[in-house]
Amino acid sequence: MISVQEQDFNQQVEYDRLKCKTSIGAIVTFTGLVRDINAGQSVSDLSLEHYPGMTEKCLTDIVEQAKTRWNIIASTVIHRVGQLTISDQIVFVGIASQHRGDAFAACEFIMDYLKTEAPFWKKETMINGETKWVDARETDQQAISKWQHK
Amino acid sequence: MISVQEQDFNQQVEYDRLKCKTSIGAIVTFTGLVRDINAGQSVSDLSLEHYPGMTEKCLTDIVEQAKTRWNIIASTVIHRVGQLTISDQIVFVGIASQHRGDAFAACEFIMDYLKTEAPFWKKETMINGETKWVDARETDQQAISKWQHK
Amino acid sequence: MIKVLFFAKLSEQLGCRELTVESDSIKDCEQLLQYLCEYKDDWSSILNAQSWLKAVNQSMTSNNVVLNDGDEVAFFPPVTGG
Amino acid sequence: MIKVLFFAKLSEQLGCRELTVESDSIKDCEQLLQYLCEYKDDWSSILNAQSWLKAVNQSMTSNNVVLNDGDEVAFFPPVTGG
Repeated sequence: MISVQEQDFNQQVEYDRLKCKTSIGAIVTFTGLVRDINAGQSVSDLSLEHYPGMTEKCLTDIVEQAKTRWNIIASTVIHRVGQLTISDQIVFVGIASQHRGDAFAACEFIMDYLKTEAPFWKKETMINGETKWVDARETDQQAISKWQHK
Repeated sequence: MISVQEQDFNQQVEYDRLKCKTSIGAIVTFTGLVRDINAGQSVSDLSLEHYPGMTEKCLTDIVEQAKTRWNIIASTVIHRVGQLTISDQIVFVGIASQHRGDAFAACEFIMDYLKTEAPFWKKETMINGETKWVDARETDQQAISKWQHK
Repeated sequence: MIKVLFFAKLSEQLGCRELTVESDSIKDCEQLLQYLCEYKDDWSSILNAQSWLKAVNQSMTSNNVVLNDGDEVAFFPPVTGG
Repeated sequence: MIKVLFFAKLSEQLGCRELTVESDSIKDCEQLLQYLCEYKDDWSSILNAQSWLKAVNQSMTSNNVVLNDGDEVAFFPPVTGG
């Protein structure tokens, strides 16, 4: 399941959706939240823009790539767009597999590629009222390299 | 939070407990479930024995080791004991961190060490009524090695 | 006809989110970029100020792709989702 | 006095979960194991059938640890939790 949506999501609902077969032995989930401080500055709000159409296509491609590398029984990717505030849920990636190694690797792989390839852009409003577009992080680009040697 | 318990646990409750500070940007959770088939045989039930006292001590030690290696804001380890059946939740490891790299690594590290060091033993009842103690898996021992070179 | 989209910081700077280019003389991405650089006074300096990413028909590419009628080309900053 | 515990398959095979050993002559784990091998007829073959794990005072160790009065020693198969 892939969804780009404004509304919030519920952990138990998403977990129950992933737990769909009795062959599942491992479920790994990642949830990204709006942090109160980014790059040393106090954040008050966040707005998320995306490229409708390409976003869904890109997330589908990343999940398909993960499926060629690991055994995945069920997967969920949810990314919110629009106006968010501190501690709000931004993104959810959940993987259900027979074994934990596949679930951990696929979940982290999808997040790493989502971070560098999926067309989302964050704009922060600081507590002093200033707004700024978030800069891409070099460490996100580096995170990709670990999947290219395996 | 570390707990060895007979009763089931709830994903939303554990997630909400982990999400305790506005500095948290990433929550990774692992849940282990009773699979319908193990080592090629159809399982009907599972019973889990442990070494009371040592179990809690061992899980505490593993979490402390993880804290020396990664930035962890909150952590939860729950392991059930007693009688379980297919698709029941066995174990939950949840990590809340500022960044996803720490949360993924710490969560997988704790699971890998729990698998090889924490004194739990599984006994399966097959659908034909036969019972047998689960054998330790060589792959679990191998999973440890990736943490020793980092 | 080529549909051109701009996102995030780039669309703010250009003051434009979407544009339709109806020129038969634009055969590839480089020619499109050249056309856009001349579209308004300040667009050249904005488009050359940093290396923007580019997607042709919703797939990211760094190549100079050949363009056909009906193609969709988007320019945007490095992505920051997740 | 040394408290000895057995778990899982090993406790089933020995037919024993817990044992208190009151011998002043047992100074370390090897001597304890020797004592246990002679405790009942079939214990020697069970205890030597495979390499069981060992914990002294709830910490796993493969060393021949020196034992003191009040120590707790456990023997068990490789763990299979999670």
